[in-house]
Amino acid sequence: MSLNVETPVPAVLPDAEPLRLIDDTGHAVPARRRRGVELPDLETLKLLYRRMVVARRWDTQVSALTRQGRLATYPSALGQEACEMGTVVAMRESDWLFPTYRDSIAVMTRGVAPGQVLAGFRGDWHSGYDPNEHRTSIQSTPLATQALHAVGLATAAKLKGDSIATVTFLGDGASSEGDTHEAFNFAGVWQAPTVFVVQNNQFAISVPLSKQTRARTLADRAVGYGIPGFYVDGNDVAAVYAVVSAALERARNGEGPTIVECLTYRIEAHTNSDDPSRYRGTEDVAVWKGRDPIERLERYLVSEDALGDADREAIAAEAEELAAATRDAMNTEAVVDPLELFEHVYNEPRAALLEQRAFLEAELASHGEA
Amino acid sequence: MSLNVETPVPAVLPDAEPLRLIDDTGHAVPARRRRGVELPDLETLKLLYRRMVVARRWDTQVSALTRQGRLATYPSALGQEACEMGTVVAMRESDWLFPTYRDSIAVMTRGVAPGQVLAGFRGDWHSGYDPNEHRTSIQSTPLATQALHAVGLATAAKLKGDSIATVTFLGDGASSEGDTHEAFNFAGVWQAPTVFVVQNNQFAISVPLSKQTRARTLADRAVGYGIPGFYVDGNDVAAVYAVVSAALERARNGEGPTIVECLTYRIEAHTNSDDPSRYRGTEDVAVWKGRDPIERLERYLVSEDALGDADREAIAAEAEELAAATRDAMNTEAVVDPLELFEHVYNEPRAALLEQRAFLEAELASHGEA
Amino acid sequence: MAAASAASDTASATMAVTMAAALNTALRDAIAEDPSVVVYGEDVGPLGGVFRVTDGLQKQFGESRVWDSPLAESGIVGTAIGMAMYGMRPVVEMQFDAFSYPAFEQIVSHVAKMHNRTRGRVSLPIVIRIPTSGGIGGVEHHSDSSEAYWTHTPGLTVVTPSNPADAYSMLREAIRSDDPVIFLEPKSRYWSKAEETLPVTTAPMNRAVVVREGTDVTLVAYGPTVATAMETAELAAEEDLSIEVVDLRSLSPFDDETVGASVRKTHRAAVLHEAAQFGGYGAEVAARVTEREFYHLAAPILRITGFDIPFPAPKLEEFYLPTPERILHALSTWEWE
Amino acid sequence: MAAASAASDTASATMAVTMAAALNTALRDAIAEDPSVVVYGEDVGPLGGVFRVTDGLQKQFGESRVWDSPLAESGIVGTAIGMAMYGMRPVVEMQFDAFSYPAFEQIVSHVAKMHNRTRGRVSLPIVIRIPTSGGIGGVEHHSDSSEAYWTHTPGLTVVTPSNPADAYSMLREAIRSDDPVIFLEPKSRYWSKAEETLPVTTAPMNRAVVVREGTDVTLVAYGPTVATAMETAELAAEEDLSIEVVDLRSLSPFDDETVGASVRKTHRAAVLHEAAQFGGYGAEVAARVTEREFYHLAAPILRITGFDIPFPAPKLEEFYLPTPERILHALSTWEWE
Ligand SMILES: Cc1ncc(C[n+]2csc(CCOP(=O)(O)OP(=O)(O)O)c2C)c(N)n1
Ligand SMILES: Cc1ncc(C[n+]2csc(CCOP(=O)(O)OP(=O)(O)O)c2C)c(N)n1
Ligand SMILES: [Mg+2]
Ligand SMILES: [Mg+2]
Repeated sequence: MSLNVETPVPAVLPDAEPLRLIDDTGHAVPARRRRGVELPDLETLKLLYRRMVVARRWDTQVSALTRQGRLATYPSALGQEACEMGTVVAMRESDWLFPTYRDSIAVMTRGVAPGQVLAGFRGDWHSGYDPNEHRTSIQSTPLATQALHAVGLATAAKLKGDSIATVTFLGDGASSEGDTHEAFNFAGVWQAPTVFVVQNNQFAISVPLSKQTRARTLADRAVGYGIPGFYVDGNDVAAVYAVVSAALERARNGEGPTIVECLTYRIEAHTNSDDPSRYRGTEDVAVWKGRDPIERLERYLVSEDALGDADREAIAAEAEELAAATRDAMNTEAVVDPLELFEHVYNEPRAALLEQRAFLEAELASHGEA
Repeated sequence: MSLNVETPVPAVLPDAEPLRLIDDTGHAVPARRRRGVELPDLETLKLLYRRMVVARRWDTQVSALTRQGRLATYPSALGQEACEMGTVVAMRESDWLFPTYRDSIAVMTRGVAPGQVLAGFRGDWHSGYDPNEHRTSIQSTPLATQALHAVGLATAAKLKGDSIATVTFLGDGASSEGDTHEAFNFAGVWQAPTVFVVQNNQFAISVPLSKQTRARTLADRAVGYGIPGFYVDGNDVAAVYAVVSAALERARNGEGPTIVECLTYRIEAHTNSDDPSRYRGTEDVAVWKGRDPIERLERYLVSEDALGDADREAIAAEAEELAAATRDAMNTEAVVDPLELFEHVYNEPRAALLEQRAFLEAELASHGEA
Repeated sequence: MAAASAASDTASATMAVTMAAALNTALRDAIAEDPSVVVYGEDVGPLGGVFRVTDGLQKQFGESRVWDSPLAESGIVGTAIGMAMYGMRPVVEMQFDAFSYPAFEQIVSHVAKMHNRTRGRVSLPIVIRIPTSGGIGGVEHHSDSSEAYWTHTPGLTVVTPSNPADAYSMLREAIRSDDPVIFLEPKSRYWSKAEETLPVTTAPMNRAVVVREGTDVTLVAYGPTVATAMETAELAAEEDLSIEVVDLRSLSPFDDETVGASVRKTHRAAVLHEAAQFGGYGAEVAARVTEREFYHLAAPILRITGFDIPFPAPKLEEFYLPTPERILHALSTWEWE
Repeated sequence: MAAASAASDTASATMAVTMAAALNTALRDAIAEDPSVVVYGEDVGPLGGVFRVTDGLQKQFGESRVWDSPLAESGIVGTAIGMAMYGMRPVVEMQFDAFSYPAFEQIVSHVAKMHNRTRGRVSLPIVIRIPTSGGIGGVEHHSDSSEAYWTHTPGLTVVTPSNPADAYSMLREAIRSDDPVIFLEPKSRYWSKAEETLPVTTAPMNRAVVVREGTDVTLVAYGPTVATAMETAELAAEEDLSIEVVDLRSLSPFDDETVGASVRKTHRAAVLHEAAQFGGYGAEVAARVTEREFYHLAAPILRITGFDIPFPAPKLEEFYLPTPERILHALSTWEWE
């Protein structure tokens, strides 16, 4: 189709070592080991730091509220802030995000109000926000399915001549689904402006990465689709931001899709109802806590005199304000209208559904009387 | 699972040029360009030649019978004899084959009687042979689905400690299906003794390869699964045989799966009901006819004085005999028993089906009277 | 204007139209009229589809409106969802019912539910065309009737035409609909001709139509079985049995009004389909009409359908498909006072 | 012997068993008894399944009998087919109904049809376990009831237990069956306890059972709605309405004999399920029982089911699921002479 533009197809494998711009200890990686990728400027790094700190505070608050029973379930992104923030901060407002249940902090950072992000996990309604308002699709539960939506929307934009890109998050487990393959392949063939951000947090609920793939890296798949693939340290927000920014730039310029694997770790349980002690030791968790994405960047910023007390206070204040707002939102009972059950199944009204609605209305009324 | 054995994972891409042992002109490729792959001995090459000649004669006969209306449909493998015969001749009787609708010549060569192979295409019944008798599964129509069956059977054999391998044929179009990815991935993770033979005949009905993939080759996908991948000249039966034999050997020795892409061309229409003039010119067909797998090997054997008139006559006789047997089989009306419709839906008899059977029986009887 | 011209082109060219040609014209007119309409799938480009329904469309409108996608049904439907979210109206083809199954998750968990889960904020105006059912001697996996899977799925609109005029009119309406539509095309009817001038507008897509009036029995049919019902009615007339034939056209929603009115008149009904009987669409017809019209029914609603077996091989098809004879026999089993 | 010991281990350890524990014991005993039984899927290994049904099995039998597969449902079912062809009896788990949809093609086009298309030469003794339905406040996509998709597919056997004893007995029988079985486990009943000594053998897997005798109305229920039916019968008794409750247990095949006998006694019936009503399993029950017992019915068979909408969010679940009150109300709408 006219979507096919003739550009040379790369046939190179990503490095076996994840790309890192700032190392675990907070030191900038020497230029020669950055593979030509530039370290973002300090202003950008400060913004990324701020977003991560606020996101973590929020994520922790939501987990706490979940333990208190204010939410039905919550999949935490604790420890994955660099993947999430490095990606969304690199996006433009006009770009579209296709998140999963794991990516609430990304959705929130895209501008969706906390109460709206959490409506689904709270059980009020399947989704609480308008995807069009924030160019952020509904958080997807059926694994990998949203990757195809991202490719479709990107292709539509390309056909319309809009220079936007789409981003989809995927997990290491989801990478095993057929839809992931189909999404990579359609994106390659159609040269869709889509960036696939695979958050390899090394677990699919209880199942470790070694049961999902035999390959060195998940990014090794990219070459099989003629798509550039990058293997990135997912706890180094500088690297994630730099690589995703470049990929988005290429996408918007009509240079096609990119697959970015971010190696990270799921610090929390899969969700509050999961019990990790059944399938993993605490040692790994400890090791990965030692590679914390926020501390790492903080050390670097401090060493560069780029983070003063005023900054910290401002950020802490923003974080606390958001946490408070979220507590308030979750502590006020949501009003759910049973009759809304019938409102949105179709655009076109249906007699049978109106009958069923009337039935429920009568039943509710009889309760009222009772 | 215990299926995981710790062997090093390769991270190399296949060559961009397909492996060739005997070139288009029938000359052996110089050793230095064989990438360490040995040319099969003359006896083997003669056997491959014989199988290809017989298979082609048979395929041509079946196409003719189809034009005469003796079969409902027939997907010809004309021009793909090297992929098909190079693969099945490399297999042991104890290995299992998972063929598609395209691979009737392979099924026939595995020992299934012509009439049984063609039962499905003739419309007598969905399948005419016993998969267990010939370790050859039913020809699969739902694309790529059979690849997973091959991985499952291979894994079961591995668990039981039987050193057999499974082979599945796949088309270039089928490679786009999610099931192909899942089959490659399960095979990699479980180190299943399965050889994936991708017959890239460059078309999926009317759709050319360029609409299926953006990658250099389909074999480029292998590295993404930690599986060895080979890109082979699918019209050079020597190369196909050598690579598939080695892959089967590795598989039986517990060294895991292999992906072999055979580059070839579909000379005939997709099936008799297809009209290729709508989507491809005759030039390409002419070019590929010039690369005929049989002529090529014949030249080589002749140049080696390995093919005498006696051989040719014997082979021709075998081919004609088979063609005649096939004509006879297709020219005798098959007796189909309507009541068999209810026999095989379940092992466990069902009252409702017995009622329906009785109903049909009565209906048929009333016809008898009428 | 483009539409008008495109339409009239074909209209002027049209006398006896097959259903395939009517569908082709509907797609042509829709593409010409609305720039957001795109058509893609397997072999829909240069080949024009294995049933030629998209014949000539790529040539006329170019590859950015009509194109061949990679061979992956979940990918086809999944990308259509994203396109629809960006304002496109994708019309995608599944080559046969059985080959829509790889897309089952995308259809059931997303296409059907997106509008509901987003509280009406996201509409998916997608049409999924599926050449359905048997009757053409197709080999294994080429003759399934999948309607019961879709009609049980809230959020989907499921329609099926039985003649060229409806094929044109309903496909145009399906493409204009803001709700996702499963559009089932009875392949045994593709080559059935009728005198038509296109464009044509028939009854609304969501209404059933009484295609033959009768007083003794209501035959409820759809898609491929409408012709069978009409034939049956002809034969029955010779035996002074007056059969009314209702062509459902819309499987979801179900037109209770039209079917109910007919049954209240005839007091007897039977439903026909090719799919297996157990849990088939006919079960819903029988159940709901009985619920609503029980005291108007003189006899149980009968289902004359495929047997509860996988669709048989070509040479056995004739024993599986409902025939007028089988239908008349079934009606004769009722107690007639 | 291994089985005996394994069984008695658990038996001796057992007093009040939950359905989850009964299923776990059934798997343990089956693995111990038959070396060809393997269990795999997502999170069935060290975690023991998200509902703990496979708890401890990998530890006891090792990774070559019980293991975590890659996360891909089509792959899980597709490989199970190959394993079954080589003499294994795979018991695979789909984590929730909605996550069996990626495997739809493998289940419908292969699992269901293999025995038929090979004229009986290849049997697929596969059990596909699916924790089904709602009632536990699951978020989106975690509460579907998929039975109607499977029961409409010839070649599949579909069963669902409603109590711990049946859970044990039916799962053992399903694993022994040479036909593929879709085994639906009502997740809202996983933690319901009953006094049981395992192993136990209850009625054959393909038979329905009258779990409460009554004279005025037959409530046909299965899986999660059996408890609802029993509760309803209790309440009705207070109002001198005598309800007979039939637990179908087997959805395909359907036990016409047991249900027919009950309806011929009560002359009135209603069927319950959580799934949407349109084209739901209740339609088949209503249609076939009406066909067979029409002249025994004093009133139309009612369906008290979910609404024709996607399964709602947790806080709205209570308004969607059939309740005893809703059932009694429905029965009161009948004309009672
Ligand atoms: C198609 C499908 N199958 C199974 C599930 C159940 N499930 C929910 S999350 C999950 C693990 C996903 O792991 P991964 O993709 O790595 O994402 P992560 O949770 O680690 O962010 C599973 C199996 C699902 N949601 N969808
Ligand atoms: C899942 C599925 N989708 C679509 C089809 C219809 N179909 C049959 S053959 C074919 C083309 C397959 O091309 P390829 O895989 O390259 O195999 P070839 O026919 O070239 O041998 C298609 C689309 C099918 N059989 N199965
Ligand atoms: Mg993960
Ligand atoms: Mg091909």
